[in-house]
Amino acid sequence: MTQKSKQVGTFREAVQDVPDGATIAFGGFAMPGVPFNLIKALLEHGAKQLTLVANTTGGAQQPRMPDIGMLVENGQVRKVICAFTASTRPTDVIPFTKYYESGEVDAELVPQGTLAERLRAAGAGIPAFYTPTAVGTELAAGRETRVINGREYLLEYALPLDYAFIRATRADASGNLQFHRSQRNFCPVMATAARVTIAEVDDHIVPVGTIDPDQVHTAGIFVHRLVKVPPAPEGLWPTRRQERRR
Amino acid sequence: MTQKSKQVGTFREAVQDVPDGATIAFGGFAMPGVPFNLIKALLEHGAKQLTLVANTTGGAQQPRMPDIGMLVENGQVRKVICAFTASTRPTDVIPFTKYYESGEVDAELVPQGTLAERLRAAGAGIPAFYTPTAVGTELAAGRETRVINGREYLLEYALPLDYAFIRATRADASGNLQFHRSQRNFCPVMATAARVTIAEVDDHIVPVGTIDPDQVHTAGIFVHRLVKVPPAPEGLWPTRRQERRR
Amino acid sequence: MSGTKGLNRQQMADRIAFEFQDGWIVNLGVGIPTMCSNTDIGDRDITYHSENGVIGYGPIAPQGEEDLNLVNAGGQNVTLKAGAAVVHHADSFAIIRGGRIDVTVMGAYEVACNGDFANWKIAGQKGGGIGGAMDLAACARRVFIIMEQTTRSGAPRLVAQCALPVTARGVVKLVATNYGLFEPIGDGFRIREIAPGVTLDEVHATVGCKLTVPENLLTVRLVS
Amino acid sequence: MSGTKGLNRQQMADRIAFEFQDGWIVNLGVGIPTMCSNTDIGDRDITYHSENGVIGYGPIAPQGEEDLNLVNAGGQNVTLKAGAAVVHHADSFAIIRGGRIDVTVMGAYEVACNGDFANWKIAGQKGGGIGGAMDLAACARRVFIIMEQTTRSGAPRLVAQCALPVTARGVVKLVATNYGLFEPIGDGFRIREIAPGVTLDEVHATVGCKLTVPENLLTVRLVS
Repeated sequence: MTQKSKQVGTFREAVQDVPDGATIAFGGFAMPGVPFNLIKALLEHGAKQLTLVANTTGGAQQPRMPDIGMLVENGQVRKVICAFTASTRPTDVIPFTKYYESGEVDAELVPQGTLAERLRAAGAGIPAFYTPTAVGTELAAGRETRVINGREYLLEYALPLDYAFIRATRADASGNLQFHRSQRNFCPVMATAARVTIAEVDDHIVPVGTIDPDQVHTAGIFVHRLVKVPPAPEGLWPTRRQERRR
Repeated sequence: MTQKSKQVGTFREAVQDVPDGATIAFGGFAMPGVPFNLIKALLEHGAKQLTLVANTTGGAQQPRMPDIGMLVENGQVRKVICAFTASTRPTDVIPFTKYYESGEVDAELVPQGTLAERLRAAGAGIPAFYTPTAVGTELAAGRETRVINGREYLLEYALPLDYAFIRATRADASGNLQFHRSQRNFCPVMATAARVTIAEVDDHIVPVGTIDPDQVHTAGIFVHRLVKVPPAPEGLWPTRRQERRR
Repeated sequence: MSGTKGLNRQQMADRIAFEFQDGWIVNLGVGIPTMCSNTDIGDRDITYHSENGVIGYGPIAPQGEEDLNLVNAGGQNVTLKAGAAVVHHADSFAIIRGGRIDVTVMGAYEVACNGDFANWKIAGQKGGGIGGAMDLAACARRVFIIMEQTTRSGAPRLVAQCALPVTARGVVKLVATNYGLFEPIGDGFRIREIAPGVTLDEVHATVGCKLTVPENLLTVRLVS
Repeated sequence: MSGTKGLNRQQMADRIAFEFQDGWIVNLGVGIPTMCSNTDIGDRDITYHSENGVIGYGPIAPQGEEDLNLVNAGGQNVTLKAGAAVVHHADSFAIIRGGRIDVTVMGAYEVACNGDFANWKIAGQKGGGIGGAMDLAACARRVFIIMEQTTRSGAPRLVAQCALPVTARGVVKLVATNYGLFEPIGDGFRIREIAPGVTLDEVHATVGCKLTVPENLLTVRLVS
């Protein structure tokens, strides 16, 4: 069998086919799992009218690493779908807020578990499901609900993606991935929801057959391109957490 | 922290609180993952009016190992929920068929993927979901469907369990489990759907902290009792596959 | 009985396997379809998926070298290829429903010329054996069928419409029987290739609806 | 400003942590709640769950020993306890919606006496920060809140009904503020314990609805 390696040489090459108007999700919860290098490449690539899916728009911490908010600031974004579109502290103003309030960009605020489940549903061929989350809140206003076994549930739809940009610790050349600790977060479900998944990888890409099949976190059938993250400063890596601006 | 071991000494002790009328799922696809020893203990325990969930009712292969069909033959079962309630070959007659055709036991035939997803939904707090599977078939007759993005889908409900009986290769004392190869099958999703999960384990139960947190297949929070499978002949183990009766 | 004429079981599996394209993810059902993983199709990179969560298996394990915790859809002990991965049942059917399977190969009792097929319930029987067939049939990108040309009593399995309860509607793209290779084309079947030792008259006599025959009918290809 | 009187942040976290029972699975939200994992509650076996998929974390990592790929809900680098396990986000929220979380501890802007609470959207703001709060609030077995007794301008946060958009309805069981420990009881709040250095008059003046005071009002317990 000729199994071709999915490794590509540069982040630029990895993102070069992203068209205007694409829907792209970004792994990550706080620093772990965020594809900093792919975000940077997408900033340089310049694709426009994008719909971006991620936990947050970013920008709440210093020093600031590449985040979704920078793509907004760069004029590349039509809409974001996130669990945070504003800070919960009146004293924090995140960079995204200005663009959202001025109407330059649209946003859809989704509870984090619903976001994860909508991505999982897209990857699992489930077009819609019911959830107890957000029932009785402003987010459920005017939307379809249903009482099942005496409890009220909200109807939610799958969220399919064109691309998933994720970060992993280890990959073999066929795209099987392993994540270290909470680096995993959204990455595996985003990979299942996307037509094209691009993973930036901490360690050197290992030969096919090196990873125990029982210990694969994301199967290679979901992964299309791999890029090794070079050492700093060329490559971007998670840093120690700084206290938030107050 | 005092973390109590979840290991119990005998299969008899592990199943002793199963009440009449319980809903119990059994892991396994062909031989791997089937909790032969827990099934045997349940046969001896004698609980009645049970609802059993499994991929098949069993009995299609020789030599016959403990299976759901034996619980039916033993008069303990009210209903089975399976992806196979009859053989697909006219020349095979499985033991279950006689009891089903005579009306002594009820059955619900569920496509395998829908069965897995209904269990996953129960474990994930999703009361119902839509699936393309079985649309246009006899199984969808008279049931609720919905067109989403131009395609017709069938509404399916979660399948919660009282007990899950599963088999794993390795466990730590807090119940973290690892499965070897296709032993995994239904076991992890059944564990999430059950109030009480009992795992029979191939290897000796290892101390808490022995299994890498990144490589846990089923988290200990889903597992309540562990029993080490003794060597044969006292313990029952998968055997080499025999050809089916023709 | 038609099963004695034309292609044998492994040849039917081989002919279907030759259709697999480089990079495909292929699900093989119980029975003859599982024999496709034994077929040599050259250097094409095929990932065999089994509904119990095995991604990337290979041929049946040699006797004495079986891993008793590793089986294919038919419960046979198989081997893994380099790059394999194992997932649980819900994730495995997520792969299926999610549209990742390029082709599913299954057995059937009947295939209708509109692409319907039946393979889970025998006439007059209470209950049935669906397994993963309905999920696969509804969601795989292509459905290929391998079955005998006729029933044991000689009745056609390629029919105008299914008499048995269907597994899915309008999904079958290709059928291999011991008599040849057929495509459902709406108002009938088109025969693409005919098995060695089978005559066109014999094919006509065993198809239960209109049969379209191309001008240059090929013999079934049996090498990759 | 009320934040300077009574309990400090770690004391509020401690008091809530003392409520955790042996064997509980506990989710801690951003801010003061994450400080509960630092509290010594003796030999009770508590599993701390974080919505990013970490099951069984412990105290904040000592400086210089951080694993940069391991964070709690607040993005702080934490340590793992023996027996920990990591899952992905969909599985993590499956645990939450599936009813496995014995208690979720969160911050809030307001708690109403009917158990409603608000913690995701500031008045007049476009958008908000929900995170996992709505999933947790709707699905955990118990919701405990830690917050300051009043807003910075001195307005009550324990109120007759929420003015801000709610996170979930009727779910709050217990509230720790710097002034004490409160329970929503439908027509008002019941104060269970009062903070050292705070008078009952000060409590009455800072609760925005009916306050029920037990005959023998205890001082906030600050040891396990």
